Amino acid sequence: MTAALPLLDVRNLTVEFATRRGIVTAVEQISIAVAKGETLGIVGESGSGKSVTSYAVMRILDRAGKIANGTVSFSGIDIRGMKEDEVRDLRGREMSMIFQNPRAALNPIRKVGKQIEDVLIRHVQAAPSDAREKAIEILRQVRIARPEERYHAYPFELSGGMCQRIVIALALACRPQLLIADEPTTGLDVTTQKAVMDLVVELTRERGMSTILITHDLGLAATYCDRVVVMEKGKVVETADSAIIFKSPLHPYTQKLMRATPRPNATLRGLLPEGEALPNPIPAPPANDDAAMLLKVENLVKEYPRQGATTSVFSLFKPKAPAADATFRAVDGISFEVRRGESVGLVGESGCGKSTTSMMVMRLLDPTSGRILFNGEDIGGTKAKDFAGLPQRRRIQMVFQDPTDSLNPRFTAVRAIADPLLRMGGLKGGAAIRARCEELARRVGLPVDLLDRFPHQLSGGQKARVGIARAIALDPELVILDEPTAALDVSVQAVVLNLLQDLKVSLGMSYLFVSHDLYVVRMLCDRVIVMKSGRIVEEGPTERVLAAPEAEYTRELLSAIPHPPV
Amino acid sequence: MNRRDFLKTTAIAAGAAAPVAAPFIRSAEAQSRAETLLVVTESGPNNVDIHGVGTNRPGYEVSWNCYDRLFTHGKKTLPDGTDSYDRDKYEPELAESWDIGPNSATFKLRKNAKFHDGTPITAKDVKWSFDRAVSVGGFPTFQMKAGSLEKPEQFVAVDDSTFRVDFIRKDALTIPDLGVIVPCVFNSGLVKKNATEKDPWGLEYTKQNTAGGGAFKMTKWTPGTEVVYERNEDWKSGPVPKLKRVIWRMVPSAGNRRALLERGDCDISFDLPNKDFAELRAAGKVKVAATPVGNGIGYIGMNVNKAPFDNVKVRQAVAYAIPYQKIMDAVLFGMGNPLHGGSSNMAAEVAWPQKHGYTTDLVKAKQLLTEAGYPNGFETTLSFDLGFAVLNEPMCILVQESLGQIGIRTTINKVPGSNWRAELLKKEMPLISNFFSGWLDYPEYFFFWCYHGQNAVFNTMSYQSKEMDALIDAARVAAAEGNKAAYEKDVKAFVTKAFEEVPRIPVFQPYLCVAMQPNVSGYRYWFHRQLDYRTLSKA
Amino acid sequence: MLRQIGKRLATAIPSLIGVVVVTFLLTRVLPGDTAAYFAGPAATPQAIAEIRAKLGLDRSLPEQFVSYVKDLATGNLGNSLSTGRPVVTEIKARLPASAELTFLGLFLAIAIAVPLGILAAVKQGSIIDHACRMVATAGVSLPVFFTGLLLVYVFYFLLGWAPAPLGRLDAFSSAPPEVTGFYLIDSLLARDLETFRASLAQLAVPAITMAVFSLAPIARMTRASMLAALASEFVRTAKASGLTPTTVIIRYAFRNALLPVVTTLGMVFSFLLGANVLVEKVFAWPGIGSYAIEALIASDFAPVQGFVLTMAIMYVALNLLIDMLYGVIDPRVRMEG
Amino acid sequence: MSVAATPAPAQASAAVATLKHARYIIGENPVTGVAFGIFVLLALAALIGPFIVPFDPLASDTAAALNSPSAKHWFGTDQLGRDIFSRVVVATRLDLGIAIFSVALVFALGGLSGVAAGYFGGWTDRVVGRLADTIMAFPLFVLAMGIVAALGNTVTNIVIATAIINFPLYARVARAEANIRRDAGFVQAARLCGNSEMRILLGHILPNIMPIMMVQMSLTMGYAILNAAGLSFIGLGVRPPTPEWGIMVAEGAAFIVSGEWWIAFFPGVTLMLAVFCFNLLGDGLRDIVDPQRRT
Repeated sequence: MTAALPLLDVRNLTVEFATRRGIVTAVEQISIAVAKGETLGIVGESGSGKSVTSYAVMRILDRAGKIANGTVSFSGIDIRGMKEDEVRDLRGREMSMIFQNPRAALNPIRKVGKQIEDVLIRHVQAAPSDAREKAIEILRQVRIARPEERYHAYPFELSGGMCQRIVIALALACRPQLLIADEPTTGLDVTTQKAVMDLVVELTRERGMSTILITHDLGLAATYCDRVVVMEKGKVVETADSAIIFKSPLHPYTQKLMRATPRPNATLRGLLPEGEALPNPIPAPPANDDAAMLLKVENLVKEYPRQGATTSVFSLFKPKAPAADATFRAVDGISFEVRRGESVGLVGESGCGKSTTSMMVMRLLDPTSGRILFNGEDIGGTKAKDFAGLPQRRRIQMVFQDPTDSLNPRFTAVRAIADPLLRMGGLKGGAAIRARCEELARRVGLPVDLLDRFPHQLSGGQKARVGIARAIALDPELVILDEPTAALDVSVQAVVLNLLQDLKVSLGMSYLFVSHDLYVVRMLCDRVIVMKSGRIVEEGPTERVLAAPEAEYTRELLSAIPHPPV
Repeated sequence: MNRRDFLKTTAIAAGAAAPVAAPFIRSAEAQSRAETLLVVTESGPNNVDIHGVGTNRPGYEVSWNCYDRLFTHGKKTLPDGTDSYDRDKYEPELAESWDIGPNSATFKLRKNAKFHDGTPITAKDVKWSFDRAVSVGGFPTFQMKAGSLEKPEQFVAVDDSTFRVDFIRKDALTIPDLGVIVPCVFNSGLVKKNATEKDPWGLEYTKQNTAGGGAFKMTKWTPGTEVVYERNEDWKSGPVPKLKRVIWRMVPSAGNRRALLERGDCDISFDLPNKDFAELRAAGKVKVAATPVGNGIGYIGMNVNKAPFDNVKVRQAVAYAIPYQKIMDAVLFGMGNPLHGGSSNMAAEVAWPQKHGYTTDLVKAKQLLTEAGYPNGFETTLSFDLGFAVLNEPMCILVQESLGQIGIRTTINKVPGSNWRAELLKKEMPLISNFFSGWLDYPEYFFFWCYHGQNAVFNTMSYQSKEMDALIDAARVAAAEGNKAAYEKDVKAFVTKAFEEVPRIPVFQPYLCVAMQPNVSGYRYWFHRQLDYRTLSKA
Repeated sequence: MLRQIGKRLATAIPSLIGVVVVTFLLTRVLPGDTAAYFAGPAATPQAIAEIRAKLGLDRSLPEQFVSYVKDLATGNLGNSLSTGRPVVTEIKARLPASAELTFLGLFLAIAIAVPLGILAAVKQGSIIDHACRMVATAGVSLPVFFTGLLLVYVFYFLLGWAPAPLGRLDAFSSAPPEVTGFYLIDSLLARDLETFRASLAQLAVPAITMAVFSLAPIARMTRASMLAALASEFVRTAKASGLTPTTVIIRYAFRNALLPVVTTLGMVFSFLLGANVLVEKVFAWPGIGSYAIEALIASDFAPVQGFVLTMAIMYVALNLLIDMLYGVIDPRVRMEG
Repeated sequence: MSVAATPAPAQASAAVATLKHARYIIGENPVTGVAFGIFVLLALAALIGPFIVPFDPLASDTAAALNSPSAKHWFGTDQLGRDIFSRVVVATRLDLGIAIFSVALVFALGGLSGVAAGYFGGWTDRVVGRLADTIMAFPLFVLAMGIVAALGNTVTNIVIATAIINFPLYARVARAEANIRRDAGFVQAARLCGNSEMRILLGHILPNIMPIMMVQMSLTMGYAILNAAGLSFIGLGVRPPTPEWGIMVAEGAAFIVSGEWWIAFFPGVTLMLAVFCFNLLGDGLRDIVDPQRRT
């Protein structure tokens, strides 16, 4: 791009980790250059080595990792050959880094202002006497309102977005030349994500800094980067200007990744790599009462006590009801319905009450008030802990957000799938259950020979399949999908979404699909419900809501989602 | 690295310790050190009044040294060169002289004797003290009774310096009983001042304070830790003690007490394990005095009211199964006189304790057991006082092992010291290992409490025999009447009977051992088995 | 803050009630017959019955309990039967000795174990790490009385470095004028360096014995929580900001690792109070532990009850202190209150 | 019951994998390897010790009393001439027995009630919490002393006392671990599968906190032995002549100053090795039983 000396020049970098199974090469012979003032995106799925690369550049690999080969030069200085205390001088002053999960990235028991001061004083950007003043100034620069007050705040008192601003402030305090942002917005809501990214771009532009944006999100890279490096399994597979790479990706992996990323007008089948399209499933015979109401929720409310309000010393002796003002409503009187064979999307940002709603419908949580009618029967009246004994239990099942967390670490895959069959399946004998488990495994595309593995021996996609097999084991009528792909890489997500869609068609189930991603919802759902602060702000057929959102909030959500050029 | 840190810390601590490890080099203290005796023992007093409820042995020591009695005992030198009190020789203490008649004894008190607070000691105080001893109940009253001292009317304060004891019956033990710890003289004015309606004898006060006129004053007492005495400079009832101060520290660990002795950090100690005494004596670095305890035996007792020990053959079988020599070697380390291996069970002399005719003979034991109808033995429990575990435990293990060889299977039951007395009183333990000694060194005294059918607590076997009772009573009468021939015949007869019927098997007569630094002299053995500081001195 | 303390104290009340009841019952189940013990060697059954009545032991358990609680309410812990003194007086006189020993032991343990734990965590997996683990574990592997006797044997008997194990001061020194009851502090207040050194010398070996016993749990917890803290993202951020290792380890990692360590201290303290009993016996220490053992063996209820109650109160107080320390260390805890 | 769904070969392969993993852990961490070696020795001594010792551990021989270690008596003899080596070996069974039974008991009492407290919360939690607090407020060793003194000094009562004083530790750990997992995904999933609360507690939560409980158990096994030794020191240990390490150390301690070091030394070293080994195994064990750290 430019003949001038790149700010950062990584050549033939190889990073190895000493693990229990011997040496593992995390990054192999990669070369990356970042020019002054440039924003470079490093894109890849988990395990591609993108974060390791950045740690190697900063020389903050953990004990087990080491740079086995290659050079890293920063402004022409060889970082690999530097002494530890010399690199330490560079870190924070010349190049700095921001991480995902901003709250965890801050010392939880130190005032944020002090944390900024630590860096300023360390790099002699401020003397102890004027450090405070400078710290407040920096807080102001990252758009933190009332910086004098926030100086004294602890991370737990601030929102996620606010914490990320503090992390940015830390990183930029000493005006470094290079900023490495490692998944800076993962875990943040889309609207917050946009605000944070815009801030980063503005601050770096105005200071003429170079930026490396490490992300799994092609949309984010496309929106904010000048150039993009695509990594797969520790290797760089393609490097190109972002305008070019999204238009005409050359490498098959880049193409696959591009296809798998949900876009405003993608189809489910379109997410899959070319040539891997699945045959369409045979639809289940339509039930007699085809359009009958399956689930009807009326005026559902869930109240929680505010934190710290009820811990009475003598609660052992006289448990008392929390006062009215000591509660807040996570779900504030919502009503909706799901028809037989229908998929309904439940969309909103974190804390909007969508998960609470799903848990109540799932009968894992007792509502404060309201009715949940399933097949016309009110199932909301039965206590959650007693619901396991009711016949309706097998009719409503769920696929969880985190496939790892939702599998008992001490159960093999087959044992996990067999669990509902053993409890409620009415099947007798190990052989019959085994046979049914194998059938289910084939149905969800899980190789039968993996059935005897423990969760930690399975990949994320495989675990997701086990979770799905377990959910459909009893032929439920309603399956709640709670962000079933949020923890998965995009290419895996594409496959799983297709699988879910096929299962729905062939088994004739209804889905209540909980998600934060409107584009994903669009592909899978007939109708969509948008929630905010425990209430429904908009509801309607998916196409209509996405094409012509009525609520201001829906519009905001839609516009905040970054996506690669269509 | 961390190890080095640790050692460094230790070294610093030890370095800090070094200058004070030998505090006596400080010259200012050298003088007082020479006149101060540092005593260490396992436990200390729980009550400094011998009349109190449940006063323990260390408490006797305080009473002995801080209170005066009418008279004391003279000294004799034992064959091994150690000094001992002389049972038969009385010497003046508070009384300058006395006159013993057929119906009473009259004592002339010193005129210049004063209590610690300066009040003169009068016959009224003596009377009040003796009245108290026979009235408060419990141990002191019992002890007085043993010498036929039973009623306050027996004690008469004739004038300020004349005191008379009237006899209610002829009893050879009356005068000896006036020389034990119990009939000590209290400052009646001081105690009465501190008495209450509920506590007319002022026991609560004297429990923690001494109110006497003895050779030493107790100046400090921290229970379980320390007792400090100062010499009573005005003591008139004997030569002023050489020691100015006595510090008595409690060191519960026997190993540490021995270490203190060996390193010269304490002057005297007397309750070490026998093994330590034997070794200390052999090493010669410290002096060890070992004196057989008069009228005392370590024994195995059997409950004659309970099968199978109600069968005399079973008892004899047990007596033949005791591993006497092993006990002498491995438990007593020679610090005791064996009581087995006499020529026969016929009493050989007019003395107690003496040797019986049993030896370790398992064949005979087995045979007796078979004759008794227990060819396959039986199961029982062997109990001992945990407070004396050093001696009891190895002894019981040896007994258990040996009994096992003739088919008597025993379970060892350790009874905490606090429960021992209560357990004895219940008289339900089938088989015990125990020790008893009488202050008054007369055979009939021992037998009266231990074999007599009145079944006192010390008759731990519940042994009852009319013949035995008759013999003991006859011996007491003979002694009082001075009928020597009858007395000797009776004593021999009851000893023989005790050996034949063997409700308790005498195993050994223990030594009272005291270890002291070579510069400590003047140690004297006393029947109460505690220290008398008055005769001790440091060079 | 005051309200928080009050609240915390209130939560301790049920435990204290539990302690009182359990101790009461336990002491009554003890097999010893107190009356027989105090009746002396030659008592008759009537004499024992008299004493039993005098001690109130002939009344029913509930009656005894009620009168015990009544006494407690007036701050009267009863009188020790064996020494005749009020238990309160005894405990007041002896508590400083035990407290001085226990706190010095705990302090030593912290001073050694915390750096060890940090070192082991920083050098995780190295020889140093293993060595720290071995040393700390070895300390806790010996019965505490045995460690004590061994140390006495080596440092007093063989080497002569330590003074004779004769309690808080050697027989010929006199205690400093009492202010706090802690000889170390009192002697300094009295500017009596000689006594200070003497009492420190007496304290050294027993305190080391206690410390050795409590190294392992503290070191283990420090290491574990330091490892967690060092692996945390904020430490990575701090490193990426170029902060020096000292700042990262102490100000970032260790400050955060302190919380679980402080929690462990509460538990270690409870263990030390127990171990204290044995150590006092070994070193002829005039504390309340040895007092309690003697009382327990003599079936002397009042001191045992008083001792346990005192210990329970100390434990509650220490935990309160720890809770307050929590607030100082962690602002999140402070805010919840 | 549920195992029926899993065919045998899978179990076997899992077992092989566990063994392999154990070998790996030991290979990587020599300290754990050493601890494991000691444990095997101790277990062996406990199993076959009484059959292989050269002397009857109870037989006295006063002619050979207080002999220092020799070819005949490897660890010397005690006051009554009993062979210390034989006594130490034979005592292994009793000491490990005390350790294992007290740990099993406290696991049953504290572990289960802690899991229930953490999982159910509410009054179960409050009752268990109060109970743990109350026990914790006692000076623990004194409580053990009191229990043994009150109930009598039998092995059973020592086991019970040790279990009771460890109750709070187990209850707290189990409570905390169960509490973290009460709303975990797999627990929710188990509810959906129709598992009753009890089954979730015992079948899903308990197995998952076992690794942490195992660590705790290993640590407290050592503590149980120390506790028994402490009780022996004040005369509340097991009855003579039964050989037990703690009582041998306690009795032998009196002989140190007089130079018969071996009487306390060998039982002491064995006791120390045992406690040491349990402590170190605790750390190693966590790595072996925790499948999440296996890959």
